[in-house]
This record gives sequence, C-alpha cells and structure tokens, in this order.
Amino acid sequence: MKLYEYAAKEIFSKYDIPIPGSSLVSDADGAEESARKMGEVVIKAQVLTGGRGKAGGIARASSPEDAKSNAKRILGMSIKGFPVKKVLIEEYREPIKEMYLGITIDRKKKCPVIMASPQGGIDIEEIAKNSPENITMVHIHPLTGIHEYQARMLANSLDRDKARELIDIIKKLYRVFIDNDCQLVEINPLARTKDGIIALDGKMVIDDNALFRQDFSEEETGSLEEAARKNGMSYVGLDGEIGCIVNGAGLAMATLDMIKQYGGTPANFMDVRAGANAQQVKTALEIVSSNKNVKAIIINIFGGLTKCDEVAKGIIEIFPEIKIPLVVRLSGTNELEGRAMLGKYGIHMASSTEEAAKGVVGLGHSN
Amino acid sequence: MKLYEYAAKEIFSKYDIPIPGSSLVSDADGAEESARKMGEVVIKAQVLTGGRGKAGGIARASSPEDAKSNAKRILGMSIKGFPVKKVLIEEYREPIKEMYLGITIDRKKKCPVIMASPQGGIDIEEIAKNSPENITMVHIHPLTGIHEYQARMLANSLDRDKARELIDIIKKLYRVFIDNDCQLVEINPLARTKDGIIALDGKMVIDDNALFRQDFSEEETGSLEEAARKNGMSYVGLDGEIGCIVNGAGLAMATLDMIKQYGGTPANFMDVRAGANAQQVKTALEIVSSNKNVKAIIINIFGGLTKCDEVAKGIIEIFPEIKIPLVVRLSGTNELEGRAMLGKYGIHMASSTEEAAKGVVGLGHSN
Amino acid sequence: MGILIDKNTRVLVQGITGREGSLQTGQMIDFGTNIVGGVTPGKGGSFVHERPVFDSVNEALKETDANASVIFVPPQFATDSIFEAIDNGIELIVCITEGIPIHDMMRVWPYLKTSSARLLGPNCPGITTPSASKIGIMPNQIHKPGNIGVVSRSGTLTYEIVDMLSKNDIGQSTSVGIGGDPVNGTSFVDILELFEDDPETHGVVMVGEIGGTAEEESIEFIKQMSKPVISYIVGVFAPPGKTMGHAGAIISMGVGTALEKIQAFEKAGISVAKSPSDIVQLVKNSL
Amino acid sequence: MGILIDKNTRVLVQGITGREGSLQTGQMIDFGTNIVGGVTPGKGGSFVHERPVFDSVNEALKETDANASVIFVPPQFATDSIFEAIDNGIELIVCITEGIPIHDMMRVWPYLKTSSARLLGPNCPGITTPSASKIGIMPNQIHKPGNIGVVSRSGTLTYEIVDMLSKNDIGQSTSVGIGGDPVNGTSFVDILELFEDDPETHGVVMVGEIGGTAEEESIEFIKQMSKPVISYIVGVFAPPGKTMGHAGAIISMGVGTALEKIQAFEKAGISVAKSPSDIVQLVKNSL
Repeated sequence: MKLYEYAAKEIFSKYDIPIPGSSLVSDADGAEESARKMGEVVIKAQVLTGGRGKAGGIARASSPEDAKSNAKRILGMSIKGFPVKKVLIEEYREPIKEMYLGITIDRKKKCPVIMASPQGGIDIEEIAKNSPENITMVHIHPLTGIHEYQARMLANSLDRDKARELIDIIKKLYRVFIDNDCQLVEINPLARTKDGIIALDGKMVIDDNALFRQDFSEEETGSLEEAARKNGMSYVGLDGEIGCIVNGAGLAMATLDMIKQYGGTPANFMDVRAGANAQQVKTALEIVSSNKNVKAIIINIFGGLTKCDEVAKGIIEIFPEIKIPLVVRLSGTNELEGRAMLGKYGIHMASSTEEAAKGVVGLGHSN
Repeated sequence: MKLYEYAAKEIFSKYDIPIPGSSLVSDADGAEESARKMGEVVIKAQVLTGGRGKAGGIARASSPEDAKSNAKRILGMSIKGFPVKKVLIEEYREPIKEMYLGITIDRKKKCPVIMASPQGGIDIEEIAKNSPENITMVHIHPLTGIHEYQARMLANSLDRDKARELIDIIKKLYRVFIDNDCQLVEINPLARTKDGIIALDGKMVIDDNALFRQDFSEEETGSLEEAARKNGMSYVGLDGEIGCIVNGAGLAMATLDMIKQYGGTPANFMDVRAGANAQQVKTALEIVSSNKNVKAIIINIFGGLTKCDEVAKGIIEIFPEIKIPLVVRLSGTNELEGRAMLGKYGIHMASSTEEAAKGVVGLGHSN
Repeated sequence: MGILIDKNTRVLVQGITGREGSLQTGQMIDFGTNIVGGVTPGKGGSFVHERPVFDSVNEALKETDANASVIFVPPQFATDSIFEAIDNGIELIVCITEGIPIHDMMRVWPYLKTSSARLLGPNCPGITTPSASKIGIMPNQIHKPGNIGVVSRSGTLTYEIVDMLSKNDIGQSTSVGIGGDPVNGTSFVDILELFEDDPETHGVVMVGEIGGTAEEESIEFIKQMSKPVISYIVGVFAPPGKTMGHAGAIISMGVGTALEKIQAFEKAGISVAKSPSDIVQLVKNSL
Repeated sequence: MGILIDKNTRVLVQGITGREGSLQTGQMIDFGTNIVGGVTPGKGGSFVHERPVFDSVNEALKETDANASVIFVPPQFATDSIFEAIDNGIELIVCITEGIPIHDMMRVWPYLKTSSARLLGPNCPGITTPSASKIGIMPNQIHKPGNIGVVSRSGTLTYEIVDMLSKNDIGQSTSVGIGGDPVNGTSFVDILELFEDDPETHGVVMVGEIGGTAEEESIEFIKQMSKPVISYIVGVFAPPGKTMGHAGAIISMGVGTALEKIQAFEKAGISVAKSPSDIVQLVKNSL
C-alpha cells in the first residue's frame, strides 16, 4: 500500500525527522489562507504516482494570491490518470544541497538495505544506472537492526560536515521502516538548508500482508482493485479485451502469457486465491465483467484448496446476468462435479490452460 | 545493583504486571493510616537481602492498630545486618496457588533463561536441587527475543487454566528484563487468586555496567562499598584483619587466597582497577584503613595500564596519616621509579605476591 | 527415492485443527503420508483423523518421532510456528501459509540459516514424492511416479504442469514448490543440487516467474549440472511496476522481468518452454 | 610460531586516538607489533605514532591490509566496534574494554558465532607471542620466548604468572587472556585446542577463577590432550554470593565456586597449583 507524501511526512514528524511546516488543503481558498500564514510556499499535488514535478503538479508561490491560483490549477489536474484531490501547502526551504536516502528490501540478501546518495532530487534508479559509485548501500541484519557504525558510514557518504544530524535521521528512518512494516521508505530530496537537514519529500510503501497490525486505513477509491481486495482477491486492470479469472498468481500469469501467444490481449490480472468459495467466484465475475472493454472471459481453475464444484456454483449464480461469452477450465479437486454442473448451461469448457486460452481468444475476436 | 521489593514492583506496574495496591511508609503512623484505607494488609520489611519472612520481617494485620504495632516492631528490626528503614503496606491477597517465575542469564549458553515452577514461595535453588522436574527452563535467543510458543510452554507448565493471563505476564516480564538491563528479575510467589494472577513479591538485580543508560539512583548508604564504587573501584567487606588493595580482580582473589594460605584472614577484597591514579590509590588506602579491624595492609600492584609511580605517589600522600603497617609490592610499568619513591619512607617492600602475602600476615600477627 | 521425503518421513501438522489443516491432513493420509500427529495450542488431548493433537511441538516430540512438519496456521502466527519447529529440531518444515508479513520472514531467515532445518515456503504448495509421501496441498491425483524432478515458485501452475506431465506418461521423482514469497527458505539452487545428486532423477522441470533474481542465481549451477533442465518462466505479459497478486511478483530496481530471465536462460543454453505443453515436448526430447 | 598471531599479523587499533588507545599503540609498536593504522570516527586523516587514522574500519581496509584489530573504545560504544570489525571481515578481534553491559555482549554472541571471526575478550589483556607480536596491554618486559602456552581469564594475575615463568627461565609460546566477563568470545577449550595443535607449545598453564563453568567445561578436552596442563584457580576465599569486582565472578545456581572447580580438576587428574610459585614447580616437573 502506497502512502501519500503528506501521510509519509506525518509519520516522519512523529519520529522527529525534520519536515517543513505544512497544511493539507482540498480547495484554492484553503491554499490562500495557509500561504498567508507561511510566507513563501510550495504547492504540491498529492497523488500516488511519481513524476508530479514534470507534469506541473508542483509550484512555488511567493504570495497568497499566487498560491491560490496555482492551487486552483493543480487541483484541476489529473496526473497519469490520478485526479488531484488534495494539495500540500508547504513552507519553502532553500536547499543548499539535495541528497537521497531510502530503505528497501534486498530480496537476494533477504534483509533491509539502506541507500544513500549525495546526489538527490532525481530518480535513484537513474543514479544507480549511470553513477553507481555515488550510491552507498548498507545491508542491515534484521535481528540486530542498524549499527551506529553503519549509520555513520551512510552519513559520511552524504555530508561529512553534518554527520551527527544525519546519523540521527538515518537511525530514525530505520525505525520508521521497521515499525511500519515498510517495503520502501524514501526521502528524496533530503536537503541541507541553512537551518539544518530536512526531508523535502517522502514516500512510503507498506507491506499489504502486514496491514492487520498497522493502523493505515485505505482511502476509498471505488476501483475494481479495491473491490477485489475487500473480497480477499487480487485484481490488476490492463488494457486488453479478455477478462481473466484464475486461482493462483503463477497460473494467472501463465494464462495471461498464453492469451498473448494466441493473439489476444488480457483486460486484467485476477487471482481468486486458494480456497475461493462460490460467493467470491460470483464477485470475481461481477468485477471482471464490469469492465466495458471485456469481450470474452476465461475462468481457469486448477483446484487444490479451491473446489471446482464451488467455482461452478458461483458461476451458475451469476451466469444468466452476464452477456459476455465465457470459457471455463476446471481441473483438480471435485473436477467432475464442477464440470457436470456447468454442462447443463452450455458453457464452453476446456481441459487445459492452453485450450482455454485459445478458445477465449477466438470468442473475443468473434464477439 | 539490587532493587528493593517496592522498586521492583513499581517497575512491574509500569509494564502492567498486576501487583497488590500498596503504600511505602517509614513510620508506624503511616502504616496505620494506609491500613485504614486498605483493610487487611501485609507489612513487609524493605531490605536488600533474602529471608525476611523467617526473620519476622513480614506480618499480616487485619486492623489498622494491628498494622501500626507490627510496623513499629518491624521498623525496629535489623535483618542480616540491614536495618529496616521502610516497610511496604500491601493489600492482602489470598493465594489459591503460589508459583515461581524468574529470568536470569545462563553464562554457559550466553543467553537469558526463563525459569518457571508451579511450586513457588520457597527458594528456587531448593526446588532446583530437590525436584528439578518441577522447573521448566526456556532459553531465549537474545536477538529474536521471546517467542509466543515459549511463553505458552512456560505458562502451561505453571497453570494450564490460566495460560492466557500467564503468557501475557511472562512476555511483559521479559520486556522488564531486557529494558532494564537485568541480571535477574524474579516474581516469587506469583500467585493465583480469585481475582486473577498477581505478583506478590518482586526481586530485580541490575547490571552495574549498564547503569549509565538506566535511570536507577543508588540509595546513599555511606558504606565503604559505595565509597569505593563512586571512585571507580570495587570493595567488598570481609571478616578478617588484613586490608587488601590490589589491581585486577583475578590478582586480588589470588592475593586473598595466599593470605589465607599463610594463616591470615583478609579484611576486604579491593580492586583498584586498571589504570588507577594517585588520587584513587590514596582513596583506596583511606577506605581500607577506616575499617577498625585492620591490623596490616597489603598493596599488591602488577602494573600494566596502572603505573607503579602513580601508585607510589598515592601511597606517599597519605602514608604519614595511616598508623597501620603496610607491605607494598610493585611490579610492571614504571616499577623502578615507584620502588625508588617508596624506598625513602622505609615502607616494607616485597617482590612477589607470595612474599607480600607472607609479609603482611606476619605484620598482622605482630601488630 | 526422490528428494527430501520418503515413506519413512514422519509428519507433524502444525495447525491441524483448523479448517484447511484438518482437510489437508485427511488428503495427506489418503495419499499415504505418515502423519504422526498435530499441534494446536489449547487443543492438546484431542484427535483429528485419529491422529493425536498436542499443545506444542515439544510435547508432540515426547510422544511421536516426527522429523518433518507442515504449517497451516494463520499468517500472524506462522513465523512463531516456524521458530517452534526449528527450535525443536524438526529437519524439514513445509510452510503452506500465505500472506506472512515480509518483515517477519526477514527475521526468520538468519535464524534458519544457523540451524540445520530445511524450510520449504512459506506460501508454497509443499512437496510430493509419488507413491511415497506428500507434505502439503498438491492435489493427490495429479502425481505419477517417475524420473523427472519438478521445482517451482508457483502453486496452481505447478499442479497444471505436474498433471500435464503425468497425463503424458512423464512420471516425477519429486515435485517441490519453494513458494512465491520474496523471502523464502529454499532456493532453486538448493533443490537443483538435491536433484543432481538423486540417482532416481533423470531430468528437471523448473518453473520460474517474474520478480526477484532467484532464477538468474541458478544459471551458473544449471550450466554445470549433468542432468537436463527444462525451464518455464511466466509473467512476460505482466506490466512492469505492477504487483501481480500476492505472489511477491514485484519488480524492483529494474531486475527480474520475465523477459530478462528468459533471455538470460537462453543465453546460457538452458531450454526455455513456451507453454505447459511445450514443457512436455522439451522433456521428451531431452531424455 | 605460537597461536593466533605472528610477525605477519597486521593490526588495526579501534579507538586509537583515546588516552589508553594511543598509549598502548606506542607500547605495541615498541614490542614489534605490526600496527598498520587506527580508527576513530571523526578523526580520519590524522596520525597517531605515525600510523594513519581512519573514520571507519571499512575505510581503513581500503588503505591497509589489516587482518586483526584491538578495541580500546569506551564500554557504551565497544560492541558497535565489535560488530564493525566482524562485518568487515577482521579475523582476530581483541577487545580490551572493561565494563560492557552483559546484555550487549549477549547480542554480540550469536552474531559472532555465525561469522568466521575470533573474538578475545572483552575485558581481557590481549595476546602476546614473544619475539613476534603483541596485541593488547600486557607489559612488554614480562615475556620470554619458549614453549609454554598460557591461557587465563584474568588480567594482572596473568602478568604475575607470565613474569614469574620468565624469571624462572620458562619461556612462552603464546600468552592469551580470554577475558573475565560472563559473556566472552573465546573459551578455554578454544585456546587449548590451538595449543594442542601448535608444535611449538609443549605444555600449558591455565589460570581460572571462581564463577561460571568455563573451567569445568574444559576438563573433558584436557583429559584427552597429549600435552601437560597445569591449572591454577583463584577465588577459594571469595565468599559465595558476593560479587568480587567486575570480573564476572558471580556465583549462580550453586555452581562455579573455586573449590568445586579445583576438586573437579583434581578428580580428573589435572595438576592444580597452590600458588604462582607452585605453577613454576609443576611446569618444571611436567616437562
């Protein structure tokens, strides 16, 4: 789960990592009012995607009127498909130097890795590619946590003159990472100003698996992704015309690849997970079919924990309402029962992923 | 550093480990007043030694008057040489079952060990000796901390019916142990009462090496042990007549053993530590000579970090005031300088620990 | 006799009284697995499928001689069960549980490495040696004894492939799911080494997917193996930057796309199948 | 050539700019130790006794080829220095620092065990191989080359014994202080094993003390050694239940009194000296 910049900074502030004074507003009048109190400000679009700056979602304003007009403009924007509903009005802080500090998980070494670069503000992946010598990477043992000497090495690589302040921030950011079950926490830029070191931007991604013990409430977006998640399933929207419902992420990806091989384009990824019941299958069909681009749907189930008769039950409940052609493949647990149930309804059946993929692409083209 | 029962219980309470309502008083009137509010109470002598109960330092009182007279009696006591200056007035809780729970450090395995026994109230070393099958010992990995399954095993061994409550207390007690740098934390008895599980006694020993980061202030006792500690040295009073000043705990113990072999009895153990300066040596002599039983003093130094001339300087500064015969042995760093300095004062010199020990025992006998 | 498990493997089920734990215990017994008991705190003394239930692994080991365990407990308690199994000297631990927080697994990993235990999973379908033993949740009917080892990061995709192999008369020595989570206990190389040393295994099917570098890390070993390895890697169509389900299929720092993996394999001269049926062809050609 | 160190050992001094660190660096250089540099955060670029000072072990290793380090940093930072040395692959770490909290050392121990580093101490006087190298704080003049290995939990008592051996013409192969703290990096057995395998060591003097069971744990090994071991154990007169200084001499759970140790040694047929001069006699008799 991604957090908005303002939410990440609220957490930084709780851990005493310095951030500029700010106020979150959803209309231009609020922006004007905030700017009146702060003086020179920066207006920043709050969206869950990168590249705001290039898209014009960030502006400086030296007067309240200026702040108002910029906020109005930005609140009317949509960045990479994300409408801007809120802007952060922040005191402007002149950076003397812009640095990068981030913590993520190194899958290969199976531990947190802290990355620091004296060159900040721009994309860390660019720096990693073009001047890797400018990034200091320090791996942290998950059971001991960060050692003082490690924080010191990172701080020295950023700005030797401000090592003490930076050591403190690095140790605090590591606590943010651990306490909040982060997959990523990033300060970019981490700026040196005349008043000290300060976090000018903040990014946090929380492990969805850990949300049960974290206090983050997800914003209601009304999206299909959200509807799936609430029902214990996983949905990712894509650009094509073939709706997909599969149990298991690996089989789902194989199904997508196969549809592509047979000349179709998937409209979505959907994993109904192990042990899906009839109700979930029904919901999955509702979600997938609500995408207007979908011309045909493939249901590909290899039952282990998932029972094929449960799947069939779910399909039957909603099948009459769906006007989109279906291809169903059922193998594994209670396969025969499931097939028998669907047989009566004249639903296209397939006996393998390949057959199903080939079939659904054909239906999609003829539809 | 040992904590008083009341101080240990204050910490337990901070961690939400249940303790009886109580009040700490230093006079009989206070005891009466507290008992008036509480009803049936227990009056407990606050001393840093075991065996209070057997010595009569614990009494139950069912009326305020009874509490007053018992408090008066106990406040007049001295238990194993410790005068009772304060008593804890505690609400009486009827135990249905008395258990033992303790955490200490297993030196062999170099990790914390939690010990639980359904038989509490009495000496755990007795149980360990006589019925070891009644003690469940669980070792904790210092880097992972206590696992839920370990707390559950211990709880089940104590009282399966109250496992949930006990798991909670065990995990909290482990936090007490870690957060406070404990060498020992003990609840004995841990009682099951009709109102739940409760800690009826508490014992904590804090690692002296960790006091720099802990917030325990040592009670002023005016003892020689305290005077030594404040000056960065280590003193333990013993029963004999030979005062000892040595650098290094190992050499100090060897010196004590040797004095005993030559027929003397040490009046103290004293380690002036590595790198002692003249001021510390002077203070050490003051401390050791203030014990009226001391008939002769041995100063045994093998200089490494400690410089023999510094030691000599310290001796010379106070030597004229001390009326007790001295034997000094100086070897190692700046040995010749040190010896030369003392030579002028006619102080008995020895060239080895054995010679010095033999010499000081002779002086002690003739004095 | 395949790898890691055989007829003599004695299995404890951690979380045996839960819905899935109990259901799958029945399936494993039907398969012929030697289930010696189960563990559910607070349920000690009861029975599931006529197997005794204990309050802890420690108590279970006093009454049984289990040397393997399979974990069905919910994600918030699953790593505690892994620690309990490790501390009690269980040699093979199979963790089926999906959805364990990654920070919890990062804490398990260094602890696991200093023990002698082998952990399969988490978020894995388990391991099956046909006609001998099955630990986990793979459907009973898909397996067929033979000489092909299967190792995979996926769940249902593994069933699909094993099933297809069996239907095409290609039996398996052992089929292993190592799990799809970013931090798991056993790598492709760990399993490939065992297959290389197993006289009953004549070739290996390896099923990888987008994300991480687990596949790339196995290339050097595969190149020096004496046995043929047929690979199949899914997620070519998964758009970069999107998280494809809970399977840990997160692309980080520009590495781990399926296409990159396929290219790296092909460059190293390792066979890459285009589809499940292509796997069958390539296996037949290789033997 | 003795054990653990020789003329080629290249030593880094952690905490080189402190009072003791600087003083002892001078002493080690006088002894002939190959000190290649030092570390003190924030003092990088300066020099102590003409040796370069670095901000971190990592930076020191870019400029020097140190393979050992000696730690003089204050107790509240000492375990961080140990972790830093371990993580940078230092093979031999000698921690002189006294007064490290026991909880800190408990956290070091499992980490150390999974590394290949050898830690002497903390709270130890270090290690000396006469005419070759000295790492630590033993007085330079007490050593004499020869064939007796010395291993001890004490500091000054070790000097006393080494000095007495030298004065009686009994030279040492290597003298080692393993440290007096309850949780330390190296046991008696670790050192005894090295002495047993060292062709230049013909016999061993082992100095133990009250507290813990480190001495008892070495009995089985000593019994099967081919070389004579002379032991000396102090603290017979230390009253039980009292803490004798900071030396970790705490008696816990009824084990570890000096008398019990002596009796256990005598029962196992190991020579126990009554005094330092008795050590000399027993060593002479044993060779």
